[in-house]
Amino acid sequence: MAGHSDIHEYLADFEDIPGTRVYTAARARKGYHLNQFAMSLMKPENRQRWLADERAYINEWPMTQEQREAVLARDYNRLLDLGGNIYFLAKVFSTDGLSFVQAVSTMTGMSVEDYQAMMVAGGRSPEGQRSIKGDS
Amino acid sequence: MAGHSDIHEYLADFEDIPGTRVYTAARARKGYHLNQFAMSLMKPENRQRWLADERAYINEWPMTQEQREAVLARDYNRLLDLGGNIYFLAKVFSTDGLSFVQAVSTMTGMSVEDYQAMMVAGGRSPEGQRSIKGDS
Amino acid sequence: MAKITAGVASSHVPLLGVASDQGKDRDDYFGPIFAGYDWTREWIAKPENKPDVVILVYNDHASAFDMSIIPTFAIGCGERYAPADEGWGPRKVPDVEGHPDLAWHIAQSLILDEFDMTIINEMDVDHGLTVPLTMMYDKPDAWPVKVIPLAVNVVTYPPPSGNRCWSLGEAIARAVNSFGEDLNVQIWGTGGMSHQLQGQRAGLINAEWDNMFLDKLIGDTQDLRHVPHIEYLRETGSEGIEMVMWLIMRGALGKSTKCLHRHYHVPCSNTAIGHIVLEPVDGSVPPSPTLEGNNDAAQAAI
Amino acid sequence: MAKITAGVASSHVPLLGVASDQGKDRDDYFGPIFAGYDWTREWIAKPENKPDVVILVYNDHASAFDMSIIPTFAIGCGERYAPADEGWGPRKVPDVEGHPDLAWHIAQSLILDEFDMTIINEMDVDHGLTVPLTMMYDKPDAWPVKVIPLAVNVVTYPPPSGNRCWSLGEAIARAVNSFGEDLNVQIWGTGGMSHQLQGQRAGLINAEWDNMFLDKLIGDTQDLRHVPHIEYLRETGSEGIEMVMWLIMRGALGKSTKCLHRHYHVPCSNTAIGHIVLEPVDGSVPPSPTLEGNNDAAQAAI
Ligand SMILES: [Fe+3]
Ligand SMILES: [Fe+3]
Repeated sequence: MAGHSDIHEYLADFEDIPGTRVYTAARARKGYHLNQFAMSLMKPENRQRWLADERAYINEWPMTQEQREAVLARDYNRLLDLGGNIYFLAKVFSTDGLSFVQAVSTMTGMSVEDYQAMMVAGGRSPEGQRSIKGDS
Repeated sequence: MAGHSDIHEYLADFEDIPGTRVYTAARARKGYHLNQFAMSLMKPENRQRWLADERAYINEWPMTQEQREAVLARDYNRLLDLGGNIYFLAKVFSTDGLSFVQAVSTMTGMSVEDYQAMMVAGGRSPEGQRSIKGDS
Repeated sequence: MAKITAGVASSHVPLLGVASDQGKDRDDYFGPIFAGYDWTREWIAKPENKPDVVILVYNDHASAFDMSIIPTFAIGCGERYAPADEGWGPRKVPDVEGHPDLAWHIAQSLILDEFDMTIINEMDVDHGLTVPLTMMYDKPDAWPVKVIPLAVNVVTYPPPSGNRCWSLGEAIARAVNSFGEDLNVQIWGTGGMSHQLQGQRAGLINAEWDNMFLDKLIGDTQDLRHVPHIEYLRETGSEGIEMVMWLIMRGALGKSTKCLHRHYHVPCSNTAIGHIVLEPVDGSVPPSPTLEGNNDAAQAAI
Repeated sequence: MAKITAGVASSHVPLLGVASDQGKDRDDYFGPIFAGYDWTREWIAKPENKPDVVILVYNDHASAFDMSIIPTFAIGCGERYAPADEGWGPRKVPDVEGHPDLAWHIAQSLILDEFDMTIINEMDVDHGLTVPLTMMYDKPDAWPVKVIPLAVNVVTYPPPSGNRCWSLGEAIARAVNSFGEDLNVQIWGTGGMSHQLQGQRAGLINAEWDNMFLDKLIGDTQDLRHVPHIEYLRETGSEGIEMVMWLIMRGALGKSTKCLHRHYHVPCSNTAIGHIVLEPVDGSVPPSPTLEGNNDAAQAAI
């Protein structure tokens, strides 16, 4: 199997996309309990307990303290770095009553108004956003 | 796709084996709640409730009355006809404290002693047991 | 005999469900999006087009499946499915009625065809499945079609390759063709088009690439089979990968297709909306290559 | 580099677990069965043979999976697994420790190779997995090996074909070969041999067929790929179908094998016990045929 190109090369490419964390096994493992915590907010009784005392509720989950603080701060970029997946994290911001646009815009460094204006104008161009190495 | 041989032919063959019910989709659908009931006996608290009052416990499950009576009678051949699967039904006879040999022998029309003697002597021969049509 | 008569693709942005549920679907923002579905709503209501069953290819967004179990391809063989609670209560839309006879037939056929399906009998269905129903049928008291959910993992990497998705579509067509009952079956591919919901690059839209993708669903090219995951990610944002699900739909339509209707709009929330209605021209698919399964040559080899 | 150094097959009759747990494993009934494993216990304890990780192919017997979800191929990527309660309390054997690094590597590689895996992070494991550990390791305080559970559906029809199982084995070998860490990996196939646990035909045993099957695991023949399900059912009883799982083990050993040890005994409970230890002679497997994945030709085609 000379010249064999495998899962390592496949995964390595994913680290070359600007401002993007692809949800690979490495991230899924790191974020396991963080994401399971977020998932628990699909049940109304859990949402109530969470809203009543966020810190008490999150302390029940076997997450790192860093992950807990990032959830409490609603720091979504940080949460992605700590293994969060956006569809799981969506249970957190949905419980806050935020839409995808409101929550997602917080990760871009733009105000929600500027972000929305960018979207209405056709969205973020892929030019210069495709590759870190290739700078294209 | 002329000459196409498909899932229908694949499944039809299974009805040609003497004294055997292959656990196909048709059986899995018929026995769905029967098997889910049996599965519930994996939990000790359910086993206790079941042993305390079998009829009350089984009436909680959305099964046919025929399935319920066959369970209460431990009629395993009947249960196979009604969509039961042996690995699910095993939770019922395990809860009764029966081994696989004890429970399985009840389906053969043999006493457990005769069945065990047959096994020690090398088991049931496949001769004449392979096909209903082919009689081989 | 059952037959796949059409393929439909559509984005499934959750906000479209919200817009419909709150009666905002004809306002300035959503009007142009929903207007692009008017043609389809009229077409699908005509008796000659009305499907009996839709095989609805979608992905679960951390609703039915959490991290404890991640099936690559899961087919719903159950009687019915309730809308999932995604964090703000379940959508107030009808339950989704299944078609267990056809679903089990397809599931069994696919496994003989060497697709390693996960069979699901009980699950809730999220916006990925209910939003396309809304787009096609508006707000009926009951969905006027039975649905076979086909959930694809596009969240945890790797999702299935484009080639695998296309081949699955072909195998679905073989399975439908061998079902005895007369049924008008449609297959829908959902998700996409370009969008990225995460990080500093969120909001990415690539109208040019999206339209190339729509172009290549039409006719007889199979180029899209060979688009690697990294291209979806670079060109269409991290959630653009959902488009691999459209290839299951395309594969099921066979050798060549005709476009009946096409719609593209930016934006809806963070996403480019794409919608296409395709009809098979030559619906033939290759015979099954498997040994256990489906053709004379294979049977002879046993 | 990780490497598959041996393949082991063994029946996994629950009664063997009971015999071991109750100290009856050397009585008149069980003695001859366990005696056939003495060679293996000695062999596997030698430092040069001792595996770091076992990929343990087995089937769940309505323990971790009920009828609500039925994965064809499920791979355990979790940290650990507890013995399941099968109706008389869990076996008092150690928890099973996983190897998430290798398991995720294999899972990801298999999906690129177009196997539609279900990834499992949490589950209990039943006799199908714990009995083979007992047979190979007796009663240690902790299992001296890490285990990657690979659960195959052989309960609800259709199970995967023999050919699909063999091909999965080949893909597992490719995946293990591309794992960076030095690991001695074994693969075990469990279940079988002939047995039927249901109906008037229960107790069926076919020693001749079983021994033909054992013969054909050795050397370079690939005949067993092509045995259809109906043959297992007719010849070896309805539960003999479990033997397709042995083909995953055999496929992973590559082109040709040598037999190091072999054992066959009738009966154990309702079942014929079979056990074989194989070593790859030429462990080469075909390159990945997929586009997204694994070889130069495929990559060039993209
Ligand atoms: Fe989506
Ligand atoms: Fe078994």
